[in-house]
This record gives sequence, C-alpha cells and structure tokens, in this order.
Amino acid sequence: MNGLTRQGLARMVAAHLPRDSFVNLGIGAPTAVANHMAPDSGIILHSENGVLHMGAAPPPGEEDWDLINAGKAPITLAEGGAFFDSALAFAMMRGGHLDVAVLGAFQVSERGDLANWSTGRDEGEPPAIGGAIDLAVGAKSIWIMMEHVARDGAPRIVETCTFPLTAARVVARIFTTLAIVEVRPQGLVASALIEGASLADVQAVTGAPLAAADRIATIRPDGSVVP
Amino acid sequence: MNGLTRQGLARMVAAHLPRDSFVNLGIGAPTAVANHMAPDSGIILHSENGVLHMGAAPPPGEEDWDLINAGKAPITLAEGGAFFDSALAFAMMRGGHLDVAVLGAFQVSERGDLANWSTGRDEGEPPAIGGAIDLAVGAKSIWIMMEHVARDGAPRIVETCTFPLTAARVVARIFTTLAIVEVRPQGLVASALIEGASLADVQAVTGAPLAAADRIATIRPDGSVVP
Amino acid sequence: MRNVVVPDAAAAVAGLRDGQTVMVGGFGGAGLPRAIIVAVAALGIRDLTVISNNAGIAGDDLSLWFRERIVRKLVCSYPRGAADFTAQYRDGSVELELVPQGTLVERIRAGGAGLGGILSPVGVDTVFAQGKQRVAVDGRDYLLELPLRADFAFVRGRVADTLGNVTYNKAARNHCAVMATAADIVAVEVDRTVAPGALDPEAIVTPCIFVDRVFASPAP
Amino acid sequence: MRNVVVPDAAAAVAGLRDGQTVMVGGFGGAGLPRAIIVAVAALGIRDLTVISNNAGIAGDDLSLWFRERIVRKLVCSYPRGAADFTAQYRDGSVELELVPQGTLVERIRAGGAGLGGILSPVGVDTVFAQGKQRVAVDGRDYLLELPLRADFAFVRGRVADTLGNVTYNKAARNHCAVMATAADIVAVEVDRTVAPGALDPEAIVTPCIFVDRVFASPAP
Repeated sequence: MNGLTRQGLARMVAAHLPRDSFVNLGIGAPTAVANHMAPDSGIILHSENGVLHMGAAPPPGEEDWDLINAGKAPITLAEGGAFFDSALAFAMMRGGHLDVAVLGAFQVSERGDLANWSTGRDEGEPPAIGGAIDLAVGAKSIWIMMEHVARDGAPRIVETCTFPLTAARVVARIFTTLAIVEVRPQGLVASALIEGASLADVQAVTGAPLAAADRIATIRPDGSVVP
Repeated sequence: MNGLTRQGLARMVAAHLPRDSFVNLGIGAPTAVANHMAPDSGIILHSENGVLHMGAAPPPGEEDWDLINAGKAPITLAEGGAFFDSALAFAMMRGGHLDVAVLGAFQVSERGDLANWSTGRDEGEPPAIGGAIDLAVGAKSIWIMMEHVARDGAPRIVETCTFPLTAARVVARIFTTLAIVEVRPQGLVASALIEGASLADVQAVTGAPLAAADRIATIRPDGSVVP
Repeated sequence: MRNVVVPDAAAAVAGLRDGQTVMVGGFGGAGLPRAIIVAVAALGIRDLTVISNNAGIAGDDLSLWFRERIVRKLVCSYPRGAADFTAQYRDGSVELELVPQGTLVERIRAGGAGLGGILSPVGVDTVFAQGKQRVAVDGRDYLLELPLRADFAFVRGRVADTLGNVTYNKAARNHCAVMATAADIVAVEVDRTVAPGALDPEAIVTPCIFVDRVFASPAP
Repeated sequence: MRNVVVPDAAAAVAGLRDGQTVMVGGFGGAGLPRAIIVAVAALGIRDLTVISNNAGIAGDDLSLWFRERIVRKLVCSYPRGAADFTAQYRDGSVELELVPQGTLVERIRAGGAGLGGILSPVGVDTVFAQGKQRVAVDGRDYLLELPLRADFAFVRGRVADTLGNVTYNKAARNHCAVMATAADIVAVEVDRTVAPGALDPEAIVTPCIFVDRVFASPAP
C-alpha cells in the first residue's frame, strides 16, 4: 500500500477545491496546492498577512520583500488583487468569509478536533501559533492535508487528540496520502481510498473507526481520483 | 448684562483652541467655530462621517454631495486631508485621539455630566443620538459652548442634570454667552466673565456654585478675552 | 473567473424576502444606494428590519420604504428630520432601536469580523446602558455590545471591478465599507465597473471576498 | 502648520525608557522598521515589553534586541526560527505571552479604538483559553480578550506627508496600520516624505491623527 507523494496529495486537494472560491492555503505542505490549481479555476487565494488574490511566485531576482505570503516567501499579486491590514485579513477569516482553508495537521479526531500547532514536546523551543488557529475557527470549511500516519507509524486520525488542540470540532474533510475522509456528525466516512487498498487496510493504520461511503472512489498514484 | 452673540461665542471658542490640534466641532452652533479659526492655526478638523482635515465650504454650485460634514452640509478637503470609514472615524473618537471636541449642550452639571441629546420631552418625535455620545466619551478634552441660560431663563449649568445624560463626568470647560467656566474636581471655577458683569451677576443665573479663578479675565462683546 | 456584475438594481436585490434584515449604507445622501432603495420598494415585501445611520429625509431615500410601510423595525443612530419615518413611528407601526453611531458601526464590524461582541465605554450611566451587561476592565466600566449582521447589505460605491473589489467616493465610504463585511449577500451600486487589475490594489477599500453583486448606476 | 518630520531614527525613538511597552510592526521583514530597531538597540535601555508578530530571524531585525538583552517580555504570535530570542527564552531571561495572530491584532485594534475588550471565538477549548473569561452569546462560546496599548509604536511606511499621513508598500501594511492607532507615541520610518496634498486622500491608510513622528530612511 504505497501512499501518495507530497505532489500527488497536493494535486488531489487542488482538484477538489470549488471553482471561483476563496481559499487560504496554510503554511507548509498546503502551500504547494497552488502549483496544481487549474489556470481557469477562478480560485482566489487569501493570505493572512493582508493579501487577496495571490499570483505565482516571482522569477528569481524580481522578489519584492514587501510582497510575501504567510510563509514569508515572495509572491506576486494577480490582477484584481488587493492589500489590506491584518485586522481586515483576520476579519475575513474569523468572520466566515473564506470558503475553504487547507491546513496541515499533527492529529485530527473523529469529531473534527484539530491539533496542528504543537506536539507538546518542544522542550526549550518557544511555542508558536501564528494564524493557524484563526483559520481553523473561521473558514467555512476546514480541509486537512497530511501523511496518513506519523513518521513513527502512529495514526494521525485518532479518537481523541493527545496533542494540544488548535480548535475543537472544526474539520470537515481530511485528505491523506491514503484516503479522503469526511468528518460527519455520526463519525468518519472514507469517500476515497488509494488504489490497491481496501477499507480494512486503511482502517488498520487509522486510530478511529472509518465507515464506508455509499460509493468509494479510487485515488490514483498521481493524485487523480476516479469514481 | 448683555451676553455674547452666537458669532462672539464662536470667536471666543476658536481663539482658545490649541495650535495644531485635532478638533471635532459638533453639529449645530459649534460648526460656526471653524469660521473664526486663524488661517495659521494649524488646527485639523475631524468629522465623524469619515473626514480628517476639513476645509472651507465650497462655492455655490461646486458642492459634492459625497463630501459633507457631520451636519450633512457640503465641505471641501484641505491639503493633507484623508477619507476613511466610520469604524476608523469612531476609533479616533473613542480611542482618545482627538484633542478637543466642542459640543453644544442642554445642561452641564457641576461634576461635568453632559446632557445634549434629548430634553426627554419629545412627545411623538423619535429620539436621535448620532455621534454626540461617542465624542463626549472619547475626546481628550470636552468643551461645551452654549447660551448661559435656556430660552425660558432656566440655568443650563446645574448641580444635577434633569435631562437624559449623554455621558457622565466628561466636560472640561464650558464656554457660555456670559462666562468661561472650568470643571475642576472641587467644582466649577469661573475663569472669565462678560464685560460689565460680576461673579455674583453670573452666579445668579447659574444653577451650581461658581468659585472665582485666581485671575478672572474679561470677555469683550466681540468674543475676545483680555486678562 | 468570478464575475459578480448583475444587470440592474432589480437583480441586485433579488431574493430579499419578508421579515429579513437589511443594512443600508450611507450618511445622509453620501453613500446611499438610491437605485437599490427604489428597487427594494418595488418588491412588494414587508416587515423588514433595517439597519441604517439615518431614516431618510423626504426624497428618493429611505423615506420611500416608510411611505410604503415595508419596515417593521429600524436600528438607527439619527432618525431625525425623517418625516415619513416619524409618521410611522408616531402611529406605533415601526419599532426603533436607537444606537449611538460609533456603537452601531462597531457592532456591525463585530458581526462582519466574527466577534461575539465588544466592550464599549459609550453609554455607561445613560439610558443606552439599559438591558446591557456592564463589565469592568482595569477599573473602567464598559457595556457589552452585541454584533449585528444582516441578510443583505446595500451600499453605494464608486468603481468596482468584475471580481467585486470596490472603491468609494470621498466621504461616501462611511458605513458602507463596514456594512459590506457583515451580510450574507452584499450588493453594491457603483458609477461604473472595470476589469480586474484596473483598480490600484493599495486603494481598494472593500476587497472582493465581501461582495456578491455589483451593478453600474451612474450618479445623477 | 503641524509638521511631524524628525531628522532620523534616533530622534524617532527619543524618550523611550526602561520598562516601557513597545509595538513593532511587520510580518517577517515586510513592514519591519529596521532603522528604528537599530536606533532602539543603541539607547542602552532594558526591560522592554515588546509586542510583535515575530521575534526576528537572525539579521538586522528584532534579533538585535534579544542579542542585546533589552527585552523582558515578548507578546507575540509566531516566535519561530528566532535564534537569539530562543536562546534568551531557553535561559529563562525573557517571558513569552503567546497570542494567536488574529487575536493579537484585534487586541491592538481594541486598544487603539478605546474598547475595553472583544469577545473572540478563537481559542475556546484550547490552552489559549486559560485564565480568560468565557462568555456565551447566542449559544456560542467566546473568550474575553483585553486590549493592548503601548508607550511607543514603531512601524515602516512607504510615503508620509509632513502632517503625518502614511501609506504602506503592498503587504507591508499588515500589523503596522493597526499598531499605529494604539500607542502614545507613534513613529514611522518611510521611504520618503512629501508635502501635504501629495498623497491621494482616498489611499491614505494611516491618517495623521495617529502619527507623532516620521522620518525618511530609504529602503535598502
């Protein structure tokens, strides 16, 4: 059971974003989703440091260090983009104006609790939270993208998060290297599985019960999904 | 004992405003203070509908009805003026960024309570408050300008306001047609009196005890004040 | 590509129903969406809750809504000089919630920004404190003021691009820019619409994420 | 006529004293007032409380203040990758108050806007709720977050006029525009200063009422 690559995972998430939607891609792995969005997707990307409608990365040598994303990498502005202060940037988030936020995670619980800012084991390292928590609380739909299991093999989808929570009951969908899992009131539902894997295979590396969707789609190795 | 005219009162208030200060002139009589500010006063006028650095009224025929003051009269913008939304306009007020607000009043109490939005007798008339209350609470110094007594001869400077309060303990100075009165922790202090009147004369038409300042200045009929 | 331009005021107000809550931008006539006001009056709906700084004077403004008696409740700071509103207020057929202007705009901002409320020093020890929770912070008293949101916000801009980014003209920005953050459907009446990229990204006041419908209605 | 232009960074930070509270604008390097940061380090003061989104990386940024050990407490959302801060944090000589970024900016806004606090849904059921009052409004839980103010706010603008009106460059606006409302003395480092009237009144982000000192320090 080979999981998706980072690229494949990013491609899968990108293909699921609604056309013309307002989306925030969290720092880290979610940032790569932008590279896989269709040119005509119409998606407008928000960055919590005060940018709406981010464009592609600038060519080397043409960086403007006053024009960066939330990960502090240089960006460009697409036509029709706008700048604003952080108060308005976070009003957009907390006020429910973003359609989707795609975030990384350490753990997601079966009821949609999210732990993505601290493993609680950072001895001597200062904690840092940034804007992740505001996104998690505010966006209309929270999508998680992550490796299905941690480096040590421990499940990241769990019954109860053991790491400090970012926010409770907020996650709507989980995209992993092995599956797409919907967080429903009655529990977790697998709606897509990596090619060659059964629900039992994926359940074996998942820390909370997975129900099967009425139809389970197949995730190809390149991240495309077929019904 | 002849009191100041409206013009004289406006001239007196204008002459007391600090150079280069940020000032809001309330709707009604205070608006006329602008006509008497020295051209080199450096005063920057704020309007709560989202304008900083109001200029003079436009010539007839050149009004822009998107450029009005809080009294909804057409204005111009001085060089270096700025527009902003009402949230920022009121943040300037409530946040203590204005040096002086000059407001009209029905009554002021000896401890600085202000009643300037309702006489409580508006039978059948809908009440209206606007931004007066935000100014009264927020500006660093609240100056009142008003006729010394009401039309029926009743004092407007009183021990306790009988009209509904706009704000409690906010007034710093009262400019009337007969006197300048400072609101101090120990009570009211008259620092200037209209030419020809004694403290006893003014006390007779005042509803709260007036102490005399160490030096009492004289208010000339034109509104100028001489030590 | 996102395109929020609709043909006219009727399309901008489509879907507004009896009993809904509506914010109307403007301070006096500045920022007042007059074409939208006329279009709403033509809908034949009733029992609106209206959030607005003023209540019209007597012309092609909110007076029309009171003349047509389509408002059940007005949330307002300065309903003075409004003959049609006053007539309806006198006969008891419209309810008034009087809110100080700065508190009104801050409550709308809170609604748009996802806050549960704000603590304001305005109104302490006055009739405006009635029914509100008083909270002491650092030795000073504040009132807990609750957020305001609406089903529709109607505002007047100057130029909008087809994505929905909006600029305003001079002091017409007033409540419009804040109301545009606090409603489920935000419709903006502008002088003209332009292509994305035509507006200075530093001078856009209302970014397109807040805007659902835009139409051109040249100023008179 | 009001003129807030001062000759240099040293004049912009004059009067800053031991134990005071300082806001520093910027997100990463965007909006970071680098000349001011150097000037403050040269003052020989200590025990500052610093409010900033980041804590420097390792260059001509807030790292300098931690290297010089002039900070007693940091109020910050993302002090990650900050070697000098981390060293001081590890040895226990600097205190950290970690604040989610949106709450940080909203608390600063509240300080500048004269609010006693705001109710935020962010942090409910997390460690960020510790020690905070939980308030239910309309069936949802919020935390009461208290305002932040400072003795000095230091920000980086693009152009200022001599009255003190300020524009910013692109995303450098970030926390700068909000911090500029919330301190007793606001000092702004800009590319260049111009005469009043040279800035578009519709595009001024920080009106001059908030600004006390301005100086030109061309970007590198």
